[in-house]
Amino acid sequence: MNRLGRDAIAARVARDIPEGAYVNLGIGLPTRVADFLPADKEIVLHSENGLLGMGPAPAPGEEDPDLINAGKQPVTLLAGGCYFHHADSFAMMRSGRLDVCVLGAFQVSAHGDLANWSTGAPDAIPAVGGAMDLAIGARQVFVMMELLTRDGASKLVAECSYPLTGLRCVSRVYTDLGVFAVGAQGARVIETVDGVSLDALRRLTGLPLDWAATNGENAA
Amino acid sequence: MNRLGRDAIAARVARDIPEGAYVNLGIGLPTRVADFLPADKEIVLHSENGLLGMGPAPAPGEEDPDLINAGKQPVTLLAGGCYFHHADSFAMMRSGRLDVCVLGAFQVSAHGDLANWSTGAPDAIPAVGGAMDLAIGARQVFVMMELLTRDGASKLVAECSYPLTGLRCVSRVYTDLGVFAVGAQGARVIETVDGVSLDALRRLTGLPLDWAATNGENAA
Amino acid sequence: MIDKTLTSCEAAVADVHDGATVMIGGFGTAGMPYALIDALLAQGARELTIVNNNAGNGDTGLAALIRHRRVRRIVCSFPRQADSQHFDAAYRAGEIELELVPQGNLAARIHAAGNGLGAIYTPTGYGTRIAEGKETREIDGRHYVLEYPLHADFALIRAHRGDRWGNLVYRKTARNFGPLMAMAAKCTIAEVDAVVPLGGLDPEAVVTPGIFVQRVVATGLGRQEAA
Amino acid sequence: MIDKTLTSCEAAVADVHDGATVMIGGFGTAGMPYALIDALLAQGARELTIVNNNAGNGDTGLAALIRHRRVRRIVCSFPRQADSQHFDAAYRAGEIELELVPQGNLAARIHAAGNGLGAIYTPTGYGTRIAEGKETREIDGRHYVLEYPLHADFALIRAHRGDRWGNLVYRKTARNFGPLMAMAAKCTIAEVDAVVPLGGLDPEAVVTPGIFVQRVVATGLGRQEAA
Repeated sequence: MNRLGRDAIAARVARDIPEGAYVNLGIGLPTRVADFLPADKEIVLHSENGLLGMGPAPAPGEEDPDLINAGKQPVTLLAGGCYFHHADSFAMMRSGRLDVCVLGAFQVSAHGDLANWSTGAPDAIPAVGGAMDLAIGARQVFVMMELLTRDGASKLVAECSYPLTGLRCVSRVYTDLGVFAVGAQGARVIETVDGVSLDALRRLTGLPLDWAATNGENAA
Repeated sequence: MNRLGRDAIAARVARDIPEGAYVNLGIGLPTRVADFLPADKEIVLHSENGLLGMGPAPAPGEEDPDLINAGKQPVTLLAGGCYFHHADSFAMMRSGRLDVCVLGAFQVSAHGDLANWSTGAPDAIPAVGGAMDLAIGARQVFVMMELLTRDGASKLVAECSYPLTGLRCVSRVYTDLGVFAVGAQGARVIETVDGVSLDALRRLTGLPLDWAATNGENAA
Repeated sequence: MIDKTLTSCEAAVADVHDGATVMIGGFGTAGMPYALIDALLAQGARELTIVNNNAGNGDTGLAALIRHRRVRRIVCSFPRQADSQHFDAAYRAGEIELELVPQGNLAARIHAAGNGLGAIYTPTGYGTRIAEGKETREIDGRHYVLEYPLHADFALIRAHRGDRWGNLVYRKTARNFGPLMAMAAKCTIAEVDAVVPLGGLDPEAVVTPGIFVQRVVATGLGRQEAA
Repeated sequence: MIDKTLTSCEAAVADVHDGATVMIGGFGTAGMPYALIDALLAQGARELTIVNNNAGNGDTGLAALIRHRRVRRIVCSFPRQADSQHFDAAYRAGEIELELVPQGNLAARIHAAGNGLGAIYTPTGYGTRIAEGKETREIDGRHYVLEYPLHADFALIRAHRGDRWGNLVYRKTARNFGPLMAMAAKCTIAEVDAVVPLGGLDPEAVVTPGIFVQRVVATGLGRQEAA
């Protein structure tokens, strides 16, 4: 079966982010989406540790320990960007100003519940960071993940078994095998990777999937 | 009977404000206290419309309509002063950072209730401004008023009959006839104006006044 | 390219609908967005709910909106002033509804909306008429009143400088409610003395990040600076 | 004359008592007040409750406090990191108590303390384990969790420049929690790269007004700027 690599998933997510959008890219995999945003469009990246207008990584030797992203990696600031404190930063999410955030996930349910902060393992040290705030704050939450675990279990599920990050907050799921809309109407397929059939996705996820009415619905 | 004029009351209030204090002077009469603060001490004046380090009125012709106090009069900014928005300004009060605020009053009760925003007249247009926030926010609320109304009624009372601004918030009352401590132990006399006896104050107020244990208690 | 600048106040306020809730910046006249208010007056929207600290001064700005009967309801802390004659007349005639809010609660409720909070427990007003009928709670020995956020459809504010991304800086005490209202309104429209090129504002000194601002209009009405 | 500057970090933290609640600024290492934390370590206060976004990185700063068993309880959003080995060990040994708070709620609760609020209804965490046992309420069709303010006895923060009145400006993303913690602590101690003369900070660009700061120490530890 064809599968998209992580960069290809990131590129696919990037295609759905329109010019002028305010976007937060979660730590880890979603950070890669930045590499695929079109250079000729202005898209404003937000980082919850207090900056808007985040630019790419600095040239080697140009790193500034006071200028980092939420993943604590050195970044730069674009012209038009600015700094602010943590309360203002989270106010941007909570008051609905972020158009899109892109998060990784352990599981996403067909109705849009997100589980991405804990696998519930009893000996694990819990850590939540800004995930719960992003999940309920952004106007649209895009999840980016491989559809299956290493053991072949679907991470797109009827109901999450892992501890929840947010309820009914995800609108799109971008995976290595296809793109899904999730929400009140359940999970639907927006597109599949070449050679992957709707039936194959039904079988892999165990969900009663159908095509989304239009590819554009729920898009940013 | 001797009475202090308004400037003399203002000067008396000013004497109780120590160096380094953060102070808000309410609109109207309390504004005059600024004229009597010692020039050789640094006292930081706060104005709730967004400045700390407020300086005196500008020279004629130097007024800036963007630099005003809460009474909407032109003011100046001292070196070390700064500007901020209304939420931060009221956060300074609410989080207990203002050492003293000085307010006018219609009535103050012996246990420190304040009535200074409405006489309750049915046809009056109500206006409260920042008085309620100042009353409950400053560490010490000083009231500055004439002790008697034009009709000879005491404005220092057992219980306020006018609508309250704040409950048990006033600590000192500076008047034309004497200075009073108010609070949990009731009203006590800290000092009287020359020639005014404790008995005279008891008669004028109708309150069972005694001398405060020490002149210094409850001072800033 | 993101470009939030507009060349006319008329265009900036064209979609304010009848019945809209409109926050208007300013404390007294400092920070009052006169050009935007004039445009709103000309535009004609009616039955507005206005949120401002005051209820208009003199004959211009918010006072003119009230005088022309565009305001159904006003939320403010200090309506009664020496020159608030148009509000006074409308209020006494029963033509305008007043919600009186202590100034710090006004700021806190606007800020709560901007912070996406559902409600806040505030100490101000406890035990007074302002709190009558409201839920109260004792927390750690202190009494608080439950107050709800103030949201708006539009905020009209005045700033000093802006750029095409909507970043704003203010001037002296004209800042007052502007940054809070920008956070609380669905559509924030800023009247500025001048638009500067992107990158022309110090990123450490931007007061309102552009994400909170939808439209910027340079009116060239700067006061001292324009002299 | 008001002079909040001190010449040594030792003097600045001398009165931190055993059992104190201490907010420590910084997000990762940006804005971490290393010199103040070193002084606190040397001072020896124990049984501390620490509020920080993380639970220490590497072997220095907050991590060193934990390693030396000075921290009884930590309130943070993201303790688990690649280099949080000292927290991990203490946590697994049952020697440190953890209150996990989503980052936005952490900021909002600190901010609520600074704003003198009694409690806030926040949307974050509704329906998750974080909200278990907490009061919730539906307001205008949205669900909220009741959260209480986070106060502190001391805040140790790092800023870029300060003056003798305590006014502060920060540097880039080292700002993060500093301005909020300064508002929420009874005694705020700021470590700065340099103290400037009064009037040396632009009054329009001061981020933390001096009223929120009790002590300022110039450590000369500025990063890029010191180079």
